[in-house]
Amino acid sequence: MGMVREKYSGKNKDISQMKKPVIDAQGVDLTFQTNDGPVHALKDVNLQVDKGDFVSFIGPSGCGKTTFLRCIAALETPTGGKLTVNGLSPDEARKSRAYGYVFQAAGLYPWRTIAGNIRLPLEIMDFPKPDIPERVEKVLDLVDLKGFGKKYPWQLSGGMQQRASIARALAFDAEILLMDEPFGALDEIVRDKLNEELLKLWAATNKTIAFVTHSIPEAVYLSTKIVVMSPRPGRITDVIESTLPKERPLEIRDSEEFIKIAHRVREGLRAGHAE
Amino acid sequence: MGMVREKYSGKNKDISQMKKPVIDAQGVDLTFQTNDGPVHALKDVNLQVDKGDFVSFIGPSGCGKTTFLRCIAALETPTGGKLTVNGLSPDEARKSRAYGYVFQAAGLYPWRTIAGNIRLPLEIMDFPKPDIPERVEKVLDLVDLKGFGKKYPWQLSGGMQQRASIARALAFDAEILLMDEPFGALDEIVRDKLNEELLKLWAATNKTIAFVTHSIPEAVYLSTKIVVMSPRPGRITDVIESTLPKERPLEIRDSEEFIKIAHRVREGLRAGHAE
Amino acid sequence: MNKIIPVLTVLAVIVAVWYAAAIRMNSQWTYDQAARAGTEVTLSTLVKDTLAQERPKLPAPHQVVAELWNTTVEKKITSKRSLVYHGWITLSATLLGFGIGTLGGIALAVGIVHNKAMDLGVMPWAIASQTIPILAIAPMIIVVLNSMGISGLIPKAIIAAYLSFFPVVVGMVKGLRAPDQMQLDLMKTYNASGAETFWKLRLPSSMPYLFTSLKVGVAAALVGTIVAELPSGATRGLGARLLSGSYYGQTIQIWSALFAAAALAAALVIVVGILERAVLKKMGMAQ
Amino acid sequence: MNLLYILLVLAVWLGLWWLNTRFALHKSTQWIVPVLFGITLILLWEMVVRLFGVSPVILPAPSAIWTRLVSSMPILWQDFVQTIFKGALSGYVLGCGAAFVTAVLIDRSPFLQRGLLPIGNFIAALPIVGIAPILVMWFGFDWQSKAAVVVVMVFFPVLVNTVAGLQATEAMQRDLMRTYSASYGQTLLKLRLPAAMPFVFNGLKIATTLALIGAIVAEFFGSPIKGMGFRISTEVGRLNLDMVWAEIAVAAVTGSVFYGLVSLIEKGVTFWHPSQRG
Amino acid sequence: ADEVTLQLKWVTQAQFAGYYVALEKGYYEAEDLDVTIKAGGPDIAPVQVLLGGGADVMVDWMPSALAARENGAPVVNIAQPFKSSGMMLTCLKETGIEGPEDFPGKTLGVWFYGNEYPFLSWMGKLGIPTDGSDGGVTVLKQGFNVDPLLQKQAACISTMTYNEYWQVIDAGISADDLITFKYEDQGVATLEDGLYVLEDNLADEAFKEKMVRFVKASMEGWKYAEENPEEAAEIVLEYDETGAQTMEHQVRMMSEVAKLTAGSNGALNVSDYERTVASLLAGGSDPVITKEPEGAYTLEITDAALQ
Ligand SMILES: Nc1ncnc2c1ncn2[C@@H]1O[C@H](COP(=O)(O)OP(=O)(O)OP(=O)(O)O)[C@@H](O)[C@H]1O
Ligand SMILES: Nc1ncnc2c1ncn2[C@@H]1O[C@H](COP(=O)(O)OP(=O)(O)OP(=O)(O)O)[C@@H](O)[C@H]1O
Ligand SMILES: Cc1ncc(C[n+]2csc(CCO)c2C)c(N)n1
Ligand SMILES: [Mg+2]
Ligand SMILES: [Mg+2]
Repeated sequence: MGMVREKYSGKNKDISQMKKPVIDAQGVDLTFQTNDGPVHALKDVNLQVDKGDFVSFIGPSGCGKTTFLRCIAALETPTGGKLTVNGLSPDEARKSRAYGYVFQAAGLYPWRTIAGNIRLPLEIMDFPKPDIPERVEKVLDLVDLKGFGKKYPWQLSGGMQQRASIARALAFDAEILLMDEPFGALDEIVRDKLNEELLKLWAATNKTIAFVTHSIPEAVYLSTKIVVMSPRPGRITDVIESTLPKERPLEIRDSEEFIKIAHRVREGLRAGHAE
Repeated sequence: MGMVREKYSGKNKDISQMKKPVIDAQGVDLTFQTNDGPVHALKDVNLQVDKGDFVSFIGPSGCGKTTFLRCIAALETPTGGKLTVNGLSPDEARKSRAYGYVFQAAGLYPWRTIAGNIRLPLEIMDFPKPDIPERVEKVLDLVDLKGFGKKYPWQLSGGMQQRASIARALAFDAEILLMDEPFGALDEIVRDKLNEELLKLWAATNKTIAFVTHSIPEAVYLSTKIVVMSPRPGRITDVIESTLPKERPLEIRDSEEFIKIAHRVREGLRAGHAE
Repeated sequence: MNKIIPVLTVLAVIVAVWYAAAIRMNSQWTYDQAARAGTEVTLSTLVKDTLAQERPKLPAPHQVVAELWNTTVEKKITSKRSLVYHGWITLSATLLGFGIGTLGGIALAVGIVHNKAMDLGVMPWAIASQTIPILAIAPMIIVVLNSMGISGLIPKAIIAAYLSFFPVVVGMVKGLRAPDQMQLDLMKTYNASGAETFWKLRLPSSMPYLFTSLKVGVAAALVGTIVAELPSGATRGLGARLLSGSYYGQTIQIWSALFAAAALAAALVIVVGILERAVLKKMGMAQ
Repeated sequence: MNLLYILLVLAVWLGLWWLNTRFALHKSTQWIVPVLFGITLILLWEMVVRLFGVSPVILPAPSAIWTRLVSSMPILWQDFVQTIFKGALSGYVLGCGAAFVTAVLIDRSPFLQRGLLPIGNFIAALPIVGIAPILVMWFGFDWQSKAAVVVVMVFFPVLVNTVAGLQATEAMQRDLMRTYSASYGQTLLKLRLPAAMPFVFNGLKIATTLALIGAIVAEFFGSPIKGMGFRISTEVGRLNLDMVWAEIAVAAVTGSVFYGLVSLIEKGVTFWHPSQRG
Repeated sequence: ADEVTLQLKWVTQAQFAGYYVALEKGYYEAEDLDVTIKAGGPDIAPVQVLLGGGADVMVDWMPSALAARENGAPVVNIAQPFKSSGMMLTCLKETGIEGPEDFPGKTLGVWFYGNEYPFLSWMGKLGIPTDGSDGGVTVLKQGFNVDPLLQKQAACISTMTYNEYWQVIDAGISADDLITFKYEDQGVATLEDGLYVLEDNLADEAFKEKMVRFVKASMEGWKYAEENPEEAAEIVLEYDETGAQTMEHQVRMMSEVAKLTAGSNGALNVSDYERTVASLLAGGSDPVITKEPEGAYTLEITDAALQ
């Protein structure tokens, strides 16, 4: 897979850049102009994410998590500050197809089967035809949807749809994965399983992952870096570097270290709410 | 408020019924006829819920939680078994306006403001005009939406919409509250806060509450009775009577008792998944 | 299938009302004739006469049915007295015009969706174009085309196209804009080109809208053809039948041509509906 | 020479088009685009007529039409009153009103809906050019028969849309009403009618252009000696094509204004609908 | 063979039998002409077709042709197969109309679309206003058929002796119940179906020569039709593409039309022309034409054709 990635999003593999942060935000500002006045969605956001980091964003509703992810993916343009991805502008990075994006809602195309949906990015990025079925099978298996490839989205439950959308983002091996509350509609058991899978995938491929969640344990369990945000205006109030080892069995959640980090996140969150 | 309730849903306040279960399901069965064969959504469901119980339903996606709640509210008719509410058929109970239902999605009417949405049931149930604004203010305050009454649903974030829909169900003081994943779109802090508020309300009014959730801690924290369900066919696999006291500070979640119950629920859930 | 009984019931009511109305509306004539002849009208002669007039104000249902039967089943379909023959003439122009209108409408919609200037500039004028009374400009179009040596099928088809392109534009613009922000953003993260976004996202999402407007469009095309057949020398086609029926005051002939036209329209709409179901099913959108 | 003219016309067109794409870029100048688009069309028309010497009996130049329009105001106004106010508007109000009421009435009966709608669709497919002479025979020559034609034309589009709209509520929205044990009337008033409004207005918008066309076309089949349709058909016969086009221009402007007005009301009533939120 | 396209004023019917007979019987072919006959209709202005180049020659009524000429459409009469006018006003006796003096206050049905000129000039001559003012008549734009009379929406309607009048009779109203006013009898007759071409074309000798042959063959057709009404009607029926005409109707129309063509050999009678012009010029406050037309007819073609 790594080989294929080099081939299809090769541009940004220069070794000299390896030490530079993959995502570098300096004083990023974003104000939406709406009909009842401007909304300050992001204010002076500074953040460096290194290659291979797993960074989680957590914060109350409306604090700008989604907006920041969208800025990274060049779906939104900051109104101030400087944001680079692999040293390039987000838009250039987008053009080099560096991103896999999992949206807050599943957003599958209803006229395509599950397999057809997963095939979509592969078709657009001109993956060699013979490779495609194999890739589709592989990611379907990864998210536990083997055998559902021929079904249409509306024939699956909400949770299954969300997993399909994750599979779609994984299929083409993007260098950077942007995931906006991917596990929101899933129950705890499935969630735990997918958390483990995601960690495994991350460890194996050295992808950089930006991950939005509402769950404190999830954030702590998955991340190397936890960003706590606060609303009105949307800003970063705390950045916590995780001290947990890279190898993380589910039981780690009962460890003292884990509980300590979770506590710090919770305090940060509470502070944001108290304002 | 109690007085008003008596007035508007008075029928089912007979003292002789107090000892009978409020919700009594005996061998309830429900099969959906779909174009690719029947779906057995509920199979032989037996459950008694007493007045003042707080019962949580937990289980994997598609196990019939929503379907069972809908049966209680007479939105779905069981194809077998016997289901009574306050000794009446669900439909009679519905006609006596015994239910407040919070749907899985907010389902606010987009042409009404938030206050207008909350006013809706009050208008329909012919509450005296002068009382209405006060009631609306009260529940808006309860869900922390003071000052948003004049906004339209689409001007609020998803979480705020869900809170508005909770306020709508609380506004008219129904005897039985049916809540289908009401806190799904909320972050942990807000969730904690609303959990506390809900418990307070419950303690103060002696309402009977049926509550669907995907979160084990939430279920354990809130309930007097936890129903674990399992899919294909949808059925009850475990009913756990909580031994926690009625008074529950948030810290109770670190107690041994709490962790024990949570463990039993998790095991039950896992068993359902393993099949 | 559960529609049959309700439809038949409503139909029965309509026919009953129709008969009653026929007796009422045609009675004036019967009384006048009797007065001229100096005879009395009894109830039975009234009913008998009003339902069998040659130039009734409102022909009775059985008269229309008889005429329809007479001009479809009883006549050779190549005969110019056969409604099937005239229906075919109208149908061919309708189909050609509908084809032109649909293609033009889709092309315009694609332009409107992809080009801001077209979006702002074209729509108000497309609406204005539909407020022009077509019957007024149809003869001019025919004369102008005639002077360019074009006559027969094409002028009719152009007028049919003029009426059918509008619903297609409106529906198609709506449809091509149906994808929500997230679906579009997804394409952006893939850095998909405009063409790829069109083929893989916009076009499929527009299908339900397209078919809805095609149903309106095909009926409009038929009206356009008939309008074009009125002034274009009243030669062949259902429109010409309508005209000559009117010209000679043959109400029964008018009504039978009217019903033939409506039946043709209904058939066309049904065909589009079948097509719709087939396409949507193939695309997995029929739920 | 002809080739030169064609090139000239094309050049003007492309030039103005280019200008328009510029204006389209900025919000403040966007309103210019449709105006300039219209001016372009008229300019090209004028050029074609003048350069190629098209006979005024076939197609008059816009400038000639304008002159005629200005000099014939009293006649145009008289025709306008006859056709638009008396014929189209009364028919529109009557037809739309009747359709709306019918829709609400048959809404309670699925039986009637299943029976009426297919037949309604069939009747709606009757070509008006065939119906108009019949209605003129029935209702006389004055505006009443024109209003009748308009009623027939607008009735079914509004009916079908309203019926569809009344059924357009989401299952959850209806379930909510059931949990309140709301009466039929309450559900209708508080849920189904508001939810139906976007559909109703869809029908009402379609009906605006139909009403106008219907009233004008009906005048072709018999009328008093005033009215837009009468004037158009008579003046074609007299080869006063400038007068014909002046009437057509009035019709088009009126139709567009009518349409715009209904759209404006729609914006106010269905402000909450995603399509109106921008 | 030389191609000629003829644009009729109305739909295919015995009113145009001469041309169809000439075509069917090969009279055109014999003159080395390849003739196409285009039927007209309620909304086709033959002048427009002529100007647009869609036809070489048209059948039109002189009032509308002269009005067109004043409007900048230079058409010229080259032949006049119809000698007399077949137009009349047909009234129900029961309305109390006995003479033109009874018209005021009544509703009259009139054909517009260029056919209204004779009526307007007649009313002008009678001094009866038609604009709805006091002491005038109420004018209705009459549609295709005779319904307004049958439905009693009008006291009188316009009819042709060869067509609509018989429809009234066929509808069951006896001739005794009707009173008719022929334009011919009222002294306001205007010339009806004549052949017209564009003035510019007449400058071309070849065209003129073609028209000579065309008029010659057409008149042969007319004369044959006059003598053989049954066969002429049959031929017309064959050319009617709508399939709506009936034999009975067309035979009667043919025999009535024959009365109108009877006095004509095709050549325009100049005194008839002058009478028409005078009547049109005299149309009261709103005359149909405002000045004496010049060059509106030529006798050259018929002169050559009739040797
Ligand atoms: N397109 C937009 N136009 C105007 N305001 C917007 C837009 N998108 C987002 N906002 C506003 O920007 C703020 C941040 O929104 P954002 O979606 O980033 O929040 P979030 O942190 O993702 O919240 P949630 O947890 O609910 O998903 C909010 O106040 C929101 O209302
Ligand atoms: N109207 C319906 N027609 C057919 N099948 C249905 C219908 N409603 C629900 N089902 C099926 O019944 C089963 C139970 O559905 P239900 O919605 O009760 O699940 P749930 O436990 O609420 O799941 P979730 O956690 O995803 O909300 C599912 O298999 C579902 O597909
Ligand atoms: C709209 C309309 N216009 C004219 C006529 C009458 N008409 C029929 S034939 C004929 C003579 C033409 O050569 C005339 C004047 C009509 N019936 N309907
Ligand atoms: Mg978000
Ligand atoms: Mg559910």
